Amino acid sequence: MFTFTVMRWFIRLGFVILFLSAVFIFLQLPRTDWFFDNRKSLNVYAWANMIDEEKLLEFEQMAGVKVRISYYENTEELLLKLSTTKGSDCDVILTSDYIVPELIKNNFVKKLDNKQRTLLKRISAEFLGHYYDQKNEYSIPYEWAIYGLGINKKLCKDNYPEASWKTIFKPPFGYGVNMLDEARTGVMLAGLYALKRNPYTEIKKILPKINKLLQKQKPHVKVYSELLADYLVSSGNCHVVVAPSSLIWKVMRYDDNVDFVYPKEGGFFSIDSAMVSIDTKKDDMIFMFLDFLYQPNVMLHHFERYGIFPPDICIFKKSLKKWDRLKKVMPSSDEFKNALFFRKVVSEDAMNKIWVEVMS
Amino acid sequence: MRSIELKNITKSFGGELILHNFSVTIPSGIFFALLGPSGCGKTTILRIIAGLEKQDSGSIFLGKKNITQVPSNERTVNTVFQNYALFPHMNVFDNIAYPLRVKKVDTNTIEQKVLDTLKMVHLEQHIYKPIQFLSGGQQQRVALARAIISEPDVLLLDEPLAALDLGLREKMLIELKELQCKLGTTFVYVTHDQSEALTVAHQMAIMNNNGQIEQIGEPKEIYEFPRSRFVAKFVGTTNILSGKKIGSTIEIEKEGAFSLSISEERKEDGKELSISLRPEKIYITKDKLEGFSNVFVGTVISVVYQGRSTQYVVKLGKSGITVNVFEQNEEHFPKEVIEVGNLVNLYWQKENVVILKNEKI
Amino acid sequence: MKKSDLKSAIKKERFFFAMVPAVVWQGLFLFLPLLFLVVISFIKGWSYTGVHGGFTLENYTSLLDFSHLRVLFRSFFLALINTTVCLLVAFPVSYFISVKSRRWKNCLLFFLVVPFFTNFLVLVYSWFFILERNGVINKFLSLFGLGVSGPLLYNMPAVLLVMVYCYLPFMAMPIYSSLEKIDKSLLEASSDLGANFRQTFFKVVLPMAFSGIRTGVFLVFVPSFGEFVIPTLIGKGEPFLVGSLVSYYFTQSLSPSFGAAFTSISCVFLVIVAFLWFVLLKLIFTKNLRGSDNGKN
Amino acid sequence: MGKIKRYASFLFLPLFVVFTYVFMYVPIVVLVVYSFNKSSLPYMWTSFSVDWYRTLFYSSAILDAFKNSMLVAFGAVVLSLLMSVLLVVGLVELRIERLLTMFYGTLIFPEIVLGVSLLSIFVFFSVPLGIVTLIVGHTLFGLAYSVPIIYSRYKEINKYFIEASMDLGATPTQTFFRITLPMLKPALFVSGLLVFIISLDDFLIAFFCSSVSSQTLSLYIFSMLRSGVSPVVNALSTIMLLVTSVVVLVLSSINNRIRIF
Repeated sequence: MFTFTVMRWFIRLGFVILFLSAVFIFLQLPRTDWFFDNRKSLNVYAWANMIDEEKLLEFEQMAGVKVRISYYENTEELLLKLSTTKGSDCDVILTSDYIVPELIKNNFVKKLDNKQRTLLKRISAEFLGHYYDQKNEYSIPYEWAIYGLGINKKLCKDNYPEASWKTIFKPPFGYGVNMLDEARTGVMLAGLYALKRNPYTEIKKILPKINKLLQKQKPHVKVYSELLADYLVSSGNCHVVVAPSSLIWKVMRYDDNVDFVYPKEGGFFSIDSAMVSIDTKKDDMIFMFLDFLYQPNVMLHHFERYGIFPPDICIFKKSLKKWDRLKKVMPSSDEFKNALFFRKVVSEDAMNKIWVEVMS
Repeated sequence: MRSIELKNITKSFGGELILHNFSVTIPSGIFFALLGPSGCGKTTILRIIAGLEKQDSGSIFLGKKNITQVPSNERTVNTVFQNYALFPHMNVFDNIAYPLRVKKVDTNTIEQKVLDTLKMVHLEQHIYKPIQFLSGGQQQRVALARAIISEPDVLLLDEPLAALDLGLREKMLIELKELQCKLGTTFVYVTHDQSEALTVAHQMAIMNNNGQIEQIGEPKEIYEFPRSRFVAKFVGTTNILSGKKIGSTIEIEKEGAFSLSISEERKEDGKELSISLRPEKIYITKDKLEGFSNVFVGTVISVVYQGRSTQYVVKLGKSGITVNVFEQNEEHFPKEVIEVGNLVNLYWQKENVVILKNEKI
Repeated sequence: MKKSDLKSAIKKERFFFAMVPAVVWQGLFLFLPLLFLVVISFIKGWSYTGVHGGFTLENYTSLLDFSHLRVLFRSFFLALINTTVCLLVAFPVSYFISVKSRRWKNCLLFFLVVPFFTNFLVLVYSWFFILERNGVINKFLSLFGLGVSGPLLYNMPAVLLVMVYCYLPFMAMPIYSSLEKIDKSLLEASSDLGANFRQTFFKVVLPMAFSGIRTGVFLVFVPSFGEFVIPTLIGKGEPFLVGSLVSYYFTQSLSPSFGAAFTSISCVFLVIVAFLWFVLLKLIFTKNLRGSDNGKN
Repeated sequence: MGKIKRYASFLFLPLFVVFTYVFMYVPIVVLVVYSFNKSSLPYMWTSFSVDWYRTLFYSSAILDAFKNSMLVAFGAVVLSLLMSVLLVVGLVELRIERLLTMFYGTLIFPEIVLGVSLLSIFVFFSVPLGIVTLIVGHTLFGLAYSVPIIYSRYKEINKYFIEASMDLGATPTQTFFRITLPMLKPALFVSGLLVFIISLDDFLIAFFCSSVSSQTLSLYIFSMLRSGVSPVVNALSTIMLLVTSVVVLVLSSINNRIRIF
């Protein structure tokens, strides 16, 4: 009787273990090759609306390669998802500047090979050699913008706002503004406004002040959203918005009411770059793809279609003839020089604390 | 076609003893009826034979084979359930073919056999009908056909006609009996309706409320010679009278006014005895007649016309003992009209009196 | 001989085998993750990429400040208001469908069930066209020269409105099902207007609907407490609720141990609320019973 | 006066119901109408067109999202039905039906809590997020819905049918496949549909547990909504509404046999 019960429990345990291993295999399915046939395809991580599907189709037909683009919502999501797969299910990553150091640190990306580096020649000097990848060993700039102020002229005609971040923090009476909806950008912006100079080193000391500043700003903020800024300013929901120049340009093309200025304290640069995943073995295919993306006509197409500012000033300047108002978003060389980055200089926890206090 | 033998079956549900040392032998090839009041455990016996219920102790033999440990699906015993348990998601054909299909018989054979069986139960024209569209009687036939198609050694019928109306029930009874003759399978028929059992059975067993068999025998034997008060009362209607035996008479009650002669002479003088007297064995009249060994005088207290017969309840003298009497309505207009309040004579022969086993109730 | 023994032993366990997958699944993907969440809420600086500190209560203590509590209570009151409004709207509607609608019943029921099963985001999305600056309401108002300059979005009332809209079917369905079980002839017998109606309503309808109301309150309150989609899309950070904060900690700020601690606190809060609700119900229920007894006497 | 009051109370309930239904359906109707708008500016009606539906069918992102959603939904349906049937049979036959309560617990927690807890454990054990993890999450929800339905139906199946089948010579396995399973069919069908719809509806689990390569329709709509309003989403929403309506029609046609609502 005793042996029988022992056997019985062995059998039961065995089955549970069997099922557990089946579940384990099921969970690991995506790692196997047959689940995703990867050989003739490129997996790209990108923000939404970064690459036109028509152009993609063109490339696919030309190169005979299937390109699968995976869009992400924010860079943290990208980081999180990369860390679960260890970068194994993607080949090309198109992402923002401030996340690049982390991708490099965590070994999610590898250095560009020589062939890929030739593409850097097509990029204007303004976009190269920045803090996140000073020698551009890993990244090729793909898109840029500088944060400034979008203004609804019609709504602000009586009291045209100052070209300063003050407009956002202490707007003229009755003005509604938007505000960036991330801790990192919000805090940095407030830091610049508080110090009136490059805040990278001193920002940690003035965190309480930033906190107060953001709290005080809150009643004026109609919407915490960066993505909707173009819509908010053109529809008149907000008088003034903080937004990247490329986003405001999208509506400026159609809507004469919208204006754009760079604040005198300096704007914030944002550069999205292309990088190569650590695990990929499809370097040639990646080169083909990037080569295609950085062709002047493709860059021009993306600029005209989606308002993606190409990292080649020449292409940008050529369009000035076509659109007169493009001048407004075209930074001067000083403005290029003055532009800061939304770098991660404040610790995550401190930023969170401020942000949660402000938002709640 | 084999006999069944149950030996010392004990079964209890939730601490309540249903069957205790129950034993019975059912000879092969006969129509056997198990008759008993509801809740007496007769269905349990059937389910134990079918293997749907496991007995606590005891053994079962099918022919000479001990099937105590054989699971239900391997016993060559099929059941017709009280509620038929026809599979609602199958039509007539599929239902009937089910036992053959699960035995993986080839399709042609199945078709042939189903057709044959359907013919046997007169359902040829409903072969592909869904079960829901059949009447009660037709469903009954399907259940029957399904149970006999695999030619079981024993067919168990668990009150199969309970849900049918009277006319249909009688018709089905006759058909069942014919079917049994044709097939020669052992039928075990469980019912609480004594008339059904009397009609169809070659042999019947009467079970009492304690789950024990009171009497086993041919229907006529059981009806005419019930051994106990329980059997006498349960099978048919009867008058039970008790009294002290003195010689070849029994003195009913203390008054001594009524003594009744019996044919048996056992030496049980002075003992309290019960007798059973079937109402139809009594002749009721206002006249005085000769040639009967017993005659009682009483007052009619109720007359119930029942079509085939008329039931009289007669009170004997002052004692308060009442006697049921059935009289065949032989004529449209009987010569003698008996009404409530009339003084009547009751006559019967002493051979018709059955002395019951002594029991204290 | 031994092999067949094993075989029959395995065969005997087939029902155990049958239940294993679902039970293991539930344990592995419901209970284990929840437990895991509690565990990481006690670990200092736990993050996805694997920085592990030791045991700490810091995650909790640092969360017990004014701003977090404010979020918690704001969510609670929003969920409470939402639940109440849903109940007040859903009850008459389900009563009407189940008792009074007659031949329109199937039609009304169908149109009640469709939003119930419709993708939540589609429902939320549909409100953009109503509440936008150029949306239906503003256009309608501008016909009368009452144009509102801004959008009706991005504020607490809009969030609440959309929440009521989205959760209404979740309240109405269970109440309807419970009302369906009432013997209709009983209600038909009593006239609608007299005191008779009031009696049947309080003695028959309400007690019968009680289980439905309980389910409905549960189905509405719990998800609206943790609501994430509507404040994110309709409110854009206004009001800032539990769902937004949890999502912020887990996906944006990448400090899951704070998130885990906050989630645990919220769950405990929810449990306390549920307990209080249960006690309240019991109180009302017993009081009602006593009240009706008095009435009889 | 009394008469007016009577009319008022007589009319109040129907009017209230009409108002509620208007409230429920105005947004949906507007949404559907604008899906046929030619203009890409969402709030200006220009003229009728079905261009956006065409765009919808040519958009590879939407088709991918659709494919993913279907894959996940089917996976969740198959897994949760399979497991619930096995579970119900196992629990009932082993007479440990108490264990069923652990399956009612899923819905007690706000979905977001389950989402983040699944996310943390997946990431911790470096389970690649994607279709598979989505199926896992949705199956969890599927179990919470299908287990009670299948359980109550299984209890409803008269034990006689199973006994009859055994009595007629079928082995337990044969009985399961030929009797139990077919008789569970309506319950399976209903809970399958429910799980399917729930999987399609789900946003929060998808938000936390899917990877970039496995966007579902819900996620797609969400990401579109974050950056404004697009008529393509209107077209997509209209189609999803249509699908839902058809499913509800099917459900209500068998509602008499198995009460779902």
